[in-house]
Amino acid sequence: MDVLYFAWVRERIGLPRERVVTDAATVADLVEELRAREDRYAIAFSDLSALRVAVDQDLADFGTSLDGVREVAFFPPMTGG
Amino acid sequence: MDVLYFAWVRERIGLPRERVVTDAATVADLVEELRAREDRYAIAFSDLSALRVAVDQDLADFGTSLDGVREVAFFPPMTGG
Amino acid sequence: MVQIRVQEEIFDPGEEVNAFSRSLQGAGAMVSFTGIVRDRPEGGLDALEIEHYPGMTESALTEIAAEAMERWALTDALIVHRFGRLQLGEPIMMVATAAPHRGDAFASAEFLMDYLKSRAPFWKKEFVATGEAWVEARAEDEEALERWQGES
Amino acid sequence: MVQIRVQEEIFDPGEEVNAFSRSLQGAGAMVSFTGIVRDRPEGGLDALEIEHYPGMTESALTEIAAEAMERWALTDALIVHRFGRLQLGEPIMMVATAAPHRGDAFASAEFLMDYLKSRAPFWKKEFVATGEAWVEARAEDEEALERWQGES
Repeated sequence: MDVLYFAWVRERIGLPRERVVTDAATVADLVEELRAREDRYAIAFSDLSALRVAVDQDLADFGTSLDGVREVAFFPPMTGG
Repeated sequence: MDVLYFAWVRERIGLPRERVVTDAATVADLVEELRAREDRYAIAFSDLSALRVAVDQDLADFGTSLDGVREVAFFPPMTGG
Repeated sequence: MVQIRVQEEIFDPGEEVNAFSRSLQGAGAMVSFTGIVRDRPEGGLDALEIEHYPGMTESALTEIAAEAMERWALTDALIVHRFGRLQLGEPIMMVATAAPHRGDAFASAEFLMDYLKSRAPFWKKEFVATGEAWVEARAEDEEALERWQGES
Repeated sequence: MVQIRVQEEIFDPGEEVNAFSRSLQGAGAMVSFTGIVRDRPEGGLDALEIEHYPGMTESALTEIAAEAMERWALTDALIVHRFGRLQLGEPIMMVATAAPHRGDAFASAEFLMDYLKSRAPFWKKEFVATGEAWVEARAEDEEALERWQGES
């Protein structure tokens, strides 16, 4: 699946998007896998309360299932308008 | 003093303004005097709840004193905007 | 800054919005309301005529705008209101407000509209093929004022 | 009709208001909100950069606008939002709504703004002489959403 990062999540991880092959069942499981990879991931995902997630371009939460999902995005709270 | 009429009050009385010499103490007293003049006044002033009044260009009520007043206006509820 | 204009001539809402926006000092939020001559639900409107009370109109609008500036943290406010004969689709009036925060800009624009509807000396008459009739004040417009009276 | 535009180019708020107003069918009330790049209270802002999530942005704005059209008796709604690098004083975004009655136009414009602020995937970064910083979400913006959740 494609994993996208925006704003300071993108800056901390150093990538706007990457292809991830995973068996993670939920968003939270995916976060655990990413955290375990490298420090920059661990730092970006250190405080989940400061993060928002979208699954296939819809706002979702960390308990959302990844079954059949093609795209997951992580970003800070939005500041549009 | 100058007495002004707007909208259908003006149309019923047939005048936009007139000079009135009066000893009326309040707006209500002035209305009584005007009503006694002619039918067109009596008709225009038949339902005071449908009328609004301004005294020297400030919204007022029928109990307002006419002491020192230069201009009184009668009109229906406003429909601006 | 407060600007009040009462005029017979048509105005261009977009140009007003841009002129207002150019005059802003540090406001991040700008709200505008434009009232447009629309047909009656049953159709057939030829024109609208607006009568006003010269002198009192300007002072009433100035007072209403001053109250809005005092109640909310606004940087600027504009009221433009026409009188005379208006055609279908023409702008009748507009208000614009600017503030550092959007909540103030929205609330004050709505306040200006609510007061202007029922407390500024304008009267509208509709002309249709079969005759003419003064627009009657709506109870909802009077009720809309009440919500501002509890707050200070 | 609903119009959504997400663009890098600057836009002219007055022209948008006029184009929107020309497209209206029978609405007597039009409300617009424009957000403008303003300096920080402490001064020194050089530019603002807005990042967004292409694809999701359009669908989120379309969904928010559809909900506004459903909740209120609107004839039209417009959302224009920029991304990329913006200079001080430039318009960031605007919404416009049109309705037969002003209450619907005001409420829906405020609803669109509240949702757009916290639910559309945009992120702002401020550039000042000494560095750059992501704008943090404000608790007030999150709270502003709550008032719409009780109503239907």
